Amino acid sequence: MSTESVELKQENNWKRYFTWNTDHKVIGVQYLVTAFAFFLIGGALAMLIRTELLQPGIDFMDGTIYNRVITNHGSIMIFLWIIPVLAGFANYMLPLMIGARDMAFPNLNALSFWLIPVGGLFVLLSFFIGAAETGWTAYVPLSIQAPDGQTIWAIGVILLGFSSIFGAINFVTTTFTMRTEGMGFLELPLFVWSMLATSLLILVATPVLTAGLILIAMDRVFGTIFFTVQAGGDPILWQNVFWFYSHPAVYIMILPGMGIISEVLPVFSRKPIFGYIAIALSSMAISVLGLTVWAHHMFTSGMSPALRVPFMITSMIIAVPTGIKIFSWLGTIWGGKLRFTPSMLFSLGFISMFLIGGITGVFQASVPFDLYVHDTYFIVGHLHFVLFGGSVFSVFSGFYYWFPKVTGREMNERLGKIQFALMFIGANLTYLPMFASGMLGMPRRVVDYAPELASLNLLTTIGAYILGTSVIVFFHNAATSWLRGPKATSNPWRALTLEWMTTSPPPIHNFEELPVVTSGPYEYGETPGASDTRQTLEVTGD
Amino acid sequence: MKPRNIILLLILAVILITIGVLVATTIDVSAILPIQASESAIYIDQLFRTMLGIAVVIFLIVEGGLIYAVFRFRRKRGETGDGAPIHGNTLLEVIWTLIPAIIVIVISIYSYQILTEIERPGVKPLVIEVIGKQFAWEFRYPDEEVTTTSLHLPIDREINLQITSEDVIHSFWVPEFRIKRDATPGQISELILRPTEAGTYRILCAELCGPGHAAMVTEVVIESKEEFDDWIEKQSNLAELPSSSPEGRRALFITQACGSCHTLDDANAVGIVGPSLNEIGAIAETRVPGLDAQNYITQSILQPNAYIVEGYTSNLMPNNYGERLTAEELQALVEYLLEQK
Amino acid sequence: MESKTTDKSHSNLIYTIIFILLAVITGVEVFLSSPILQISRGLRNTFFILFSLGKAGLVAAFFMHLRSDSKFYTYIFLGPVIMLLIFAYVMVIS
Amino acid sequence: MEKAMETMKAEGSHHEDHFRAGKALGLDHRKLGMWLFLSSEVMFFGGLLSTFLFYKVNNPSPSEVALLDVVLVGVNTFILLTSSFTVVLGLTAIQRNNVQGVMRFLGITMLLGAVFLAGQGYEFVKLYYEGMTLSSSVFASAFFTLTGFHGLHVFIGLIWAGLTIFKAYQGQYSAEEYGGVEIFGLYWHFVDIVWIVLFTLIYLV
Repeated sequence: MSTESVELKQENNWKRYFTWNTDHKVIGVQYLVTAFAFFLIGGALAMLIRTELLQPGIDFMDGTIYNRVITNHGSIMIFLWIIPVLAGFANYMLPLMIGARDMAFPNLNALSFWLIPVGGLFVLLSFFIGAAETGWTAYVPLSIQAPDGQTIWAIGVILLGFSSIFGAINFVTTTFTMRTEGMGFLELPLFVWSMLATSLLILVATPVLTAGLILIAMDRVFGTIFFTVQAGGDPILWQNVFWFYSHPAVYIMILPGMGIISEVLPVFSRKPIFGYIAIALSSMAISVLGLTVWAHHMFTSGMSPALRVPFMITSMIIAVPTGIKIFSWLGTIWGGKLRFTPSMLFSLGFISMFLIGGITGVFQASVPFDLYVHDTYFIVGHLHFVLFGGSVFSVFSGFYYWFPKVTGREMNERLGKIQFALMFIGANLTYLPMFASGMLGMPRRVVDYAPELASLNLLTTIGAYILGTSVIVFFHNAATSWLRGPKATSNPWRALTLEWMTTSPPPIHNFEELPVVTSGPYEYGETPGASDTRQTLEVTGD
Repeated sequence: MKPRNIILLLILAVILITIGVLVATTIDVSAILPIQASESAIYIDQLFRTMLGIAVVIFLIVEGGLIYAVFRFRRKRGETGDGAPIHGNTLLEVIWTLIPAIIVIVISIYSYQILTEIERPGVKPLVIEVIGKQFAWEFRYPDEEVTTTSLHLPIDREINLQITSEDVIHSFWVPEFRIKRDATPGQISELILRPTEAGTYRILCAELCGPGHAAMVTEVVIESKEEFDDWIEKQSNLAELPSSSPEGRRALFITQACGSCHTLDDANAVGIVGPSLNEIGAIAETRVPGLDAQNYITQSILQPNAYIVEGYTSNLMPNNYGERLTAEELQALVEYLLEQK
Repeated sequence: MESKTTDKSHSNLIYTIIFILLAVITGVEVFLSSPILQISRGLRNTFFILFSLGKAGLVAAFFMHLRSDSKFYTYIFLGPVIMLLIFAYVMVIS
Repeated sequence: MEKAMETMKAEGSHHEDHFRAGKALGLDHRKLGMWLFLSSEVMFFGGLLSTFLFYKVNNPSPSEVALLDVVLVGVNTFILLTSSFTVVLGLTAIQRNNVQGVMRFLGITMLLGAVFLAGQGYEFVKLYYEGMTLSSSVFASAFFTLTGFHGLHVFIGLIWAGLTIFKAYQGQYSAEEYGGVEIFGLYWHFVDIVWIVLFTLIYLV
């Protein structure tokens, strides 16, 4: 008990969050806080974009500034918000969920985190030094003729790539070698499965982007001529390299989210997950298939026509494992005893919005229709339904779900529900009109658009402002709850996964003694109140 | 399952399928679609409606199920028990794996058919070269040796666009044709289409190509064979006109492609990258104190960045007209612009 | 480390044999590449590819102990190699 | 990257056994981590290699291919293979608790690696004076980038070998604890494998 209190004293020392700390829980918090900071920046940029597009005509940003803004909005939201924030959850929760005392390589873990502020700094610097202004896709030759900021941006993204590669190595190794007694692969929580799938994807895809960015940097700095068309350089080459990473990146950003949903739904439905193996395997299927679809971003480029059909088919097939997940989630809540905490609401919101993103994804996989909507606002709508309605909703779901465990305090549910309502309405109002404006002739990344699209864009901008408001509500809620929210018990949701089988927040080495797993992670309803009996069962088991 | 439930299920299925069929066939979705100006548009809209029909059914099933569950299975006050310990149902899981699989395979096959339809090479097509450059489109009719800044197409004729770029990647897109194709430097990509609806439509650039991306807009005019022939006739004559005559000076303005970035009614130019040149003759001297109209226009042509009109971006206009134009051509061009009052 | 249990499978004798093999193959490759020989390009290239795969395989299997270690390492290593083949193929033909 | 690997090697020893209860699948976490890292390295070189092949096929530059000196590079290849051989000799040495042996053999490895780099440097300079430069053709760009980054990996390997020798000198390795040597070996052999492939695809095919 005395050791406990000592550890708690260390727990409360906030300074360690600014040091090279190897405790995965500290690193997890560092990840989360940093990512949310970048979320604010990226969001602010989004507000700028929508304000410029509020009405036709060039209002307060000229083409150059606008391109810088969208480039940084994209880069920040992808490389510095969604990917790190999900890695943050994994850092904090994965060892707890498998009953480990830390990650396999604590120092490497710290390195992966500290690469993020550094890389982020580079990306932000690119804003001020001659700026990257080619969109986050950095298509050549545009990105070769762009100002110096492009090089700095590339260096930043390379560093962030290393961060996620090292993180992935850590997650896989930890999951393979550090599971507690009785934690077989079929007892793994689905979030861990999804992190496994994600990590394998990162390991295979990210290095290719690194290589590609090195080519661009070499061209810009050392005078190589990979992308000098006159000398026989080929712009399509970059598109292949870029999308080989950047399409899987979408699954890197959504799979952990799906994992979070699969944790939250059973807990608040008081029902076992429906089709555990199907969900686990579909994650794996998505990550394997996800590596074979990249060229569907190049249907309108001059790529060899014969290649488009196989890539269309693989892209379409991705819909099958995705569908399995969605239906399994429906099966999970079906006949349950649903409790609508903010976390649960965001999970349900995830399903309903991700569905739209998924369906429109199938639309675009079809080559002829893609010839129509490619690089239009239809795509912008689709990708925001997936990445905002999907990933970001899952992040908030996970945040409300795990906040008590991480901080030892409860969040304000009422504010949470207000945030959800605002965010759900705002997101749909923002992104639904985009499908129409795209089909009616609004290309992507334009600072100005045809007058007849004014009303649709007005709707979108209003929705964006509502979204902005909801984010403010969230930060208020998080801050106040963290400072003076009511103390949380060790297992406020009566969940069965191992992270709840220890104190909130957990002690330095996570468990007084390592739990022994005797049953699956979602055994709700087995025996009345199984959730209550299990905890004791766990700890005494050792 | 109870027979009653089976019947309910069947009724539900019938309703959903009817909705789907209606969406795919009769319900009017033109609100979110531009008019169909080419054959490809007709095919792609068919495909879209079919997919939309299927999508609506799936959407209704999932969202409907979600909403039903939310209301039907909400936890009662003070209830602490768990739901039924159901871990899965092999039959169900097989069903919801197979049905989507079949659907996407069908869509793939259908898409493939549509693709071959819209990309079937035409017989003796009219070949036009399309060149994208920051930030304008240029069109060359090789047979007639005509170069223009707006695309004119004869209706109901096989067209074969040879698309390429001078600098960075652009993308040639006419929403009314549905299809688009990237203009990639160093390679020529082919776009096959068959205009079916006379009219004037916008040509947009769909690939981010720099600060002027949004303004890289020009028009495509679809007209009857006769109108088209007259137009091409007129264009090919322009080149011969002497720059002493007013027509010759206008011709110079057109052949130098000034119109791809500037609006000028007299030369029916519609460019919006740079400031409009209507009445330039009148306002020229008001622009820079100490520069009279003549010198201002000359400077604006030779050193475009010396003075940027309010609301426009610098470094968009090529600054090499000094080399491109002969002295008398420059002279004639300035004269022509001075006439625009 | 579990590799201790399988020490016999990597004794210096085996290492030496493998090394000599590698050296010999490399020599043969250099010899084949000399233009004096009148071998058709295609045939020669197939030989080269096979040789290099063989060499890489030998190093991985014996020097890196994939032969004696858990098959898991082999899978982890081969997965990306397969992806790489697909990627390179698509890239070159597109 | 090299630093990361260092930290990875460092870890294991710091953890008491109860830290990793349930050594599932009988995998050693350091070796697993290293293999995962190598698998992503495969894709890194894969990106550069595909670029090279793409240009080799689509923009061949026969005049520059003719400049490449197969014999010189063949010798260099042999040197790198030998350095791999000495690494495994070093491993068996430490497995037999022979600290002097592992230091000696890794020393030879460093030496050979350095010779390889020198050879590559010589090749680059020679090509440069024969007019094959970073910007003389896309083929040349790809060639120098690909071989250059392999050279960088060899260089990192040299530093790592040095650190491993130093650790051995400090007596951190023994017949029971030789993970560090084995992990370094994996990296070095991988760099060797990459070169085997590059040698074939760049110089022979």
